[in-house]
Amino acid sequence: MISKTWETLLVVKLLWIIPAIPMLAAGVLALTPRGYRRMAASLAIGSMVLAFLFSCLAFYATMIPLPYSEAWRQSYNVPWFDIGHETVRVGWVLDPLSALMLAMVTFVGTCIFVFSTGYMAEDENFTRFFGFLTLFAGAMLGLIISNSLLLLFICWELVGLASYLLIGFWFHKPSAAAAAKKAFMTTRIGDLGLLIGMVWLYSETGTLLFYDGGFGCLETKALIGLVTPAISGGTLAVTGIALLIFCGAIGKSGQFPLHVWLPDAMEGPTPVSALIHAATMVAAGVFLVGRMLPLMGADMILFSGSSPTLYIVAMVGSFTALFAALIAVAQTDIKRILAYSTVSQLGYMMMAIGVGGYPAAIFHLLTHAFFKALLFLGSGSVIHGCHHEQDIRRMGGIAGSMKITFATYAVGMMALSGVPFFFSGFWSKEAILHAALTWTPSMLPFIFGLCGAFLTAFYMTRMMGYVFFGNYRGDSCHAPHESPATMTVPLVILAVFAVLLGFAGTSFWPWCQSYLTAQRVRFGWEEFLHAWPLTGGSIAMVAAGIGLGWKLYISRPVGGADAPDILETMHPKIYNCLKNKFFVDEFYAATWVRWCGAFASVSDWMERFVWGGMMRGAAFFTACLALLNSETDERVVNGSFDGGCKVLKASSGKLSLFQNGKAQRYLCVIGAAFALLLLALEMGVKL
Amino acid sequence: MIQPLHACLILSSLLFCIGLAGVLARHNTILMLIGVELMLNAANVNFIAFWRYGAWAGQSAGVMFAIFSIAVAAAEIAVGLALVILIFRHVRTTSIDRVDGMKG
Amino acid sequence: MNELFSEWVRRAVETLSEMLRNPDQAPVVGKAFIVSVFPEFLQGVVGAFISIAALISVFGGLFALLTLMERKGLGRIQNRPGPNRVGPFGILQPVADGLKMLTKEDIVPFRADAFLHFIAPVILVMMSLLTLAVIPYGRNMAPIELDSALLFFFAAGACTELAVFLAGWASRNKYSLLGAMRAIAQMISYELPLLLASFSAVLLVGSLSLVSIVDSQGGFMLGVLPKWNVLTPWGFVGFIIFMIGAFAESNRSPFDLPEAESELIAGHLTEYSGFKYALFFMAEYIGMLAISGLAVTLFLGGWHAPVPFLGWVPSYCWFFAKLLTLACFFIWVRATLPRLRADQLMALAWKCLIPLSFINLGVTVFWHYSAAWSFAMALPARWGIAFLALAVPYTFLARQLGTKKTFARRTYRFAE
Amino acid sequence: MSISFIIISMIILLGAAAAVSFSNLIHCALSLAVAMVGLAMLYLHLGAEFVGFTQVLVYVGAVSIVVLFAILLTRPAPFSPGVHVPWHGRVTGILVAGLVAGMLVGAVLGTPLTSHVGQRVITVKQIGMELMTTYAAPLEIVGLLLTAALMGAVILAAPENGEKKP
Repeated sequence: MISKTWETLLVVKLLWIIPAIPMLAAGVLALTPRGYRRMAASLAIGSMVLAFLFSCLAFYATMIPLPYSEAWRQSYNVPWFDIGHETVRVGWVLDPLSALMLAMVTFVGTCIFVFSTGYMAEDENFTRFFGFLTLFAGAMLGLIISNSLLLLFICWELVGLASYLLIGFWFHKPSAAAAAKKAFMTTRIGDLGLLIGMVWLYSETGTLLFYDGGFGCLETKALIGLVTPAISGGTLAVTGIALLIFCGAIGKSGQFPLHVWLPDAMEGPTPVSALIHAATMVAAGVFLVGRMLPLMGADMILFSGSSPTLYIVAMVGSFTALFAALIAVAQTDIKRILAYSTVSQLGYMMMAIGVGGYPAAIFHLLTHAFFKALLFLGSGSVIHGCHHEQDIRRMGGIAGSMKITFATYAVGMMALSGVPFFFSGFWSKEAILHAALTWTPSMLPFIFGLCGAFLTAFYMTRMMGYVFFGNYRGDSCHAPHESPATMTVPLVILAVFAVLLGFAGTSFWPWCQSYLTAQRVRFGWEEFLHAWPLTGGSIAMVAAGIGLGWKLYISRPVGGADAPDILETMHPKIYNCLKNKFFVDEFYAATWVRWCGAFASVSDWMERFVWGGMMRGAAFFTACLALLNSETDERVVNGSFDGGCKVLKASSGKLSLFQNGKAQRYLCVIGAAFALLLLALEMGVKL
Repeated sequence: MIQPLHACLILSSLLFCIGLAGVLARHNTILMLIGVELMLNAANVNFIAFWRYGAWAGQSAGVMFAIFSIAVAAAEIAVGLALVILIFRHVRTTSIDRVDGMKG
Repeated sequence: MNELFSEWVRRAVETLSEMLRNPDQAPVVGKAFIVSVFPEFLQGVVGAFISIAALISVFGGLFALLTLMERKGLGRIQNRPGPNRVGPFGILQPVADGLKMLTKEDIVPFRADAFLHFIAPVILVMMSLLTLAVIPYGRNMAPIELDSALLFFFAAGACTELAVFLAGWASRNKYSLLGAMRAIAQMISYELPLLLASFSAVLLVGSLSLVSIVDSQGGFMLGVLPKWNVLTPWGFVGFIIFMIGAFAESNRSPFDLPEAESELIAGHLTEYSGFKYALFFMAEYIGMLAISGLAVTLFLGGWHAPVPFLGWVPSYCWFFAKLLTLACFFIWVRATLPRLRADQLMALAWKCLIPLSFINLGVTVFWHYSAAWSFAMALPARWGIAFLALAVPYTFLARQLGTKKTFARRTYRFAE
Repeated sequence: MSISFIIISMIILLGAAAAVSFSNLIHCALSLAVAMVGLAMLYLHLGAEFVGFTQVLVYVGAVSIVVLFAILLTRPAPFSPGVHVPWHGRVTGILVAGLVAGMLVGAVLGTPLTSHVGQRVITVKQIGMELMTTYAAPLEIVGLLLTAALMGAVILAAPENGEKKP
């Protein structure tokens, strides 16, 4: 037993290697000339595979002490630098959460990297692309393992930077550049909250380390310390900090109201979308909330069992889940549908954390990562096959010509929709809904979640109908074609996992959930049978969604590329509202942006008229005085003064010659001044 | 009889002023750079002179400063001449009088 | 008076017998005797003059010998007799050459800068001779024992560049100027590998003094193998780099681009004739001898004997034997290798020699620190590691030198 | 003050004066080299052997060559109108320099300083030890500076893309 603990410790000490490998690769790739495409690709993929192997090792190391040992969470801290008497320390932590995330990110990342070699094959900035990708992956891995909010924040910002670079990768497209900027700015709003929360947390607890042998900010001592003044002094520091940190998660995970950047981020290359939406960036927000869960739920003590923070988290999450699913129903861009679907699914995860189903949330994060990566890569394959066409109205009927893509895409779609029993999405969604049902404060999350499940099934079926069934409605000269093996093989791998992964967290054998909470896994049908009414209900919802979609879009093929959507013919107003994403962007444009503009114009007006007016008034006053003065001069002081003025003018003209732009003249003056200074000094000394 | 330290200092003062005169009176940028080099070397003479004749025994700071100063001067002349060449390409002259874009 | 004279004779005889008894130190003893004749305040100056006179006469003789050797050697290699008319086997040829040079008309081109035209060869010869001053020619036989002798050598060598420029510029001839520019670019480029290669020797000894560098190479390993620097991995590589640099530095074939007759007539020598030309000629040969002398000092053990049982041969004999061997090597290379192209020249210096000499410096450091290794296979291990550290980069550097660069076909236009 | 010091000073001052007063730029650069050699001799005279040789190596071997190259590269086109140099600018410059010289010399002479007599030597070994211990940081910085200057000079002086070679 001792030796095994020692093994774990060594793994923890060397955990930094995992993010360091892709980071190093990114550094090398940054210096690689454009021509070395093969080397760049193999370096990037090699670094990811290596990181994956190390992650597996770390994963294995966390399995050893489970489930009966104390050593299930290991952290290792090193001093970084000193400020005054404070030593800032950073470190890394290895626990089931980070181990699972590491394995997931590196595995999905590898698949996406391989896919990219096919998808980006014709891009001239191939090496740069892989440089950014590896930077992104490295930053994300660093974020996962960090045991300090400071280190996490640094990696968080690095992830943001890399996403900015990647979304704007085709920066010559104005829309891509704008989307990159939008993503960066929007997430920055959330990050500001995170930063303030971090500073506040530091001032309250004096540490930013999560786990530090009992002294970390997520451990009992610090939490009690945080809560105690709140009881006596009535401050709500802990709630404030938690909500501020949640702000960061809202921005990063695209929760309402900061979700606007996520669909726009589809301007980046498709592998980037897959990476952002499946494995790295958006998962970071959920991961942050999951990591900070002890802090998030700390105010439970104050409010007799129900935490307002978690309440807000649950509400924001469930609302986002429904809201984004509604929007997704009326979109026509294949990647945007998936983007809204991601927003919706992230809402599910947030909701799950809020309602106390933290293991369910992380399990859903995992399964979602796989099938969403699969869907994005599949859509990438479709887009590639349809010659960079993204509008689903211009696709259709390509099931025959792209068989592998179709099959894998269907698996992804069913996993996302939650088709029962054989697909991973079903089990994770079930767990979330179960958690929501048992939550006492409110039934809203459960209802929203159920509606979301229906809508998800519906819009995914709609998308399948548009893309794969009916007739091909695109440019008839270019028939769609199947993608190369570098793109289809990752699809197949991901599809396999999208199916298999579900069985790691079924309600009759909840291995993943037990693993995350470090308990012994129990096998038994009781839970499953006990939840049967709920399961039946959600299966019914899914069936209804798929059935409706089938009826509207598949049984009766879509007419033509420009024919209105069936929903549009039925309810044009609602459809329009959904199509325009509930006018959130417009709302922001009308409010925030307008207000900022208005404030700017007000400032401008103030500048022009108020301050300027004052200045002009003063000038006028001075001019009047001057006129008076000159009149007096004219009358009182005669030509003698004029003569003096003339002399002054002439001499000033002479003086202005000094400012003639000639360096030598300046130097002359400096030299003379120096000589005079010396003279003065000598005189002074002698006196 | 004049002290050797004084002699060195006077020599360096004169050298400095010859350099200064070159910088002030000549209108060719390269010549101005030559003048600057002379001024820098005058400073070096002071370093060495104080090391040799100063009252602080056993310290090598003067020599060290001179060595670093030589290195810095080399960097300075390289960059300076590169600038001169660049300016020459733009205005086709090396006369400082033509380079008066900073006129007030 | 008589007593003084007899005293002098007695000491002269003593000195002579001392010189005969110990031929190794004969020049030192002789010099000390001559200096002692003069009054105290003149002794320093006289000593300097003796050294200068010895250097000029020895190297003047060597210069003459070398010109003959070069012409004869080139002739033999090219399968022709070489000069064979003046004197037996043509050995008086240098005398005839000298007479010819001295009696030729000294032409100064119209509008040339006459003063600079005159001063350039003088500076060149002066600086070449100056570099000779610090080389230890034998035991206790360095004309000046400087603490920073190597720096002096290179400082004086650097001045020759200025002289070459002067020669090119003062002639008012575009070929002269072009040749001079080429020569300077080449000399500056190759000064770096030259310096870096010699620094590896400096690094190990920890001194810039050539005397101590030679002293450190005395003795024998395993009783037979001399402890010369060239017999270590870094020394071997350093020696090769140094020799390549030396060829370029003295503008000798295959680096004789500045004087490429087919392109530039004779480079900066175009407008020189008569005695000035002879001076240039002399400076070139003396420079060659000086840099060979430095190579001998740094890498070939200076005046140390190669085998223990020949230790009785006077030290300066060994030095000059090695020097002449290197000089013959120069001649041999000249007869063998074709001239490089200008871009190849620069590529060789900057892309191959300089990186390699940096690596060589690193290997020298390794050699220094691994000297403390005491396990059984220490020596083979040191050799192996050093060999790998040098051979692997060398293969890469050499491979990327072999340019696949293709040039557009040259078209020659003739006057029509 | 010895005779050798006077001779060396004369070389330095005359060289420097020539360097800034010749009309032919090449002659100026060569005079600069002479002045630098004089300075090196002064350093040798003062016992700073290493600095003296470094001075020759850097200034005569490198700086003056670079200056000469720059002069050749920036020669005005033939038949270009010469720049008219106003005489008063020249006179002002010399006057100011003279003024500064007078003040400096006055200041030096007016300051009581005692000269340390007796030999002072600094060996190369000492310099090396100092460079690696006390002055390690400046050494690194100078290395960085030289690298930066080298690259900067190359980038500045390299002809821009598409530009015709001057």
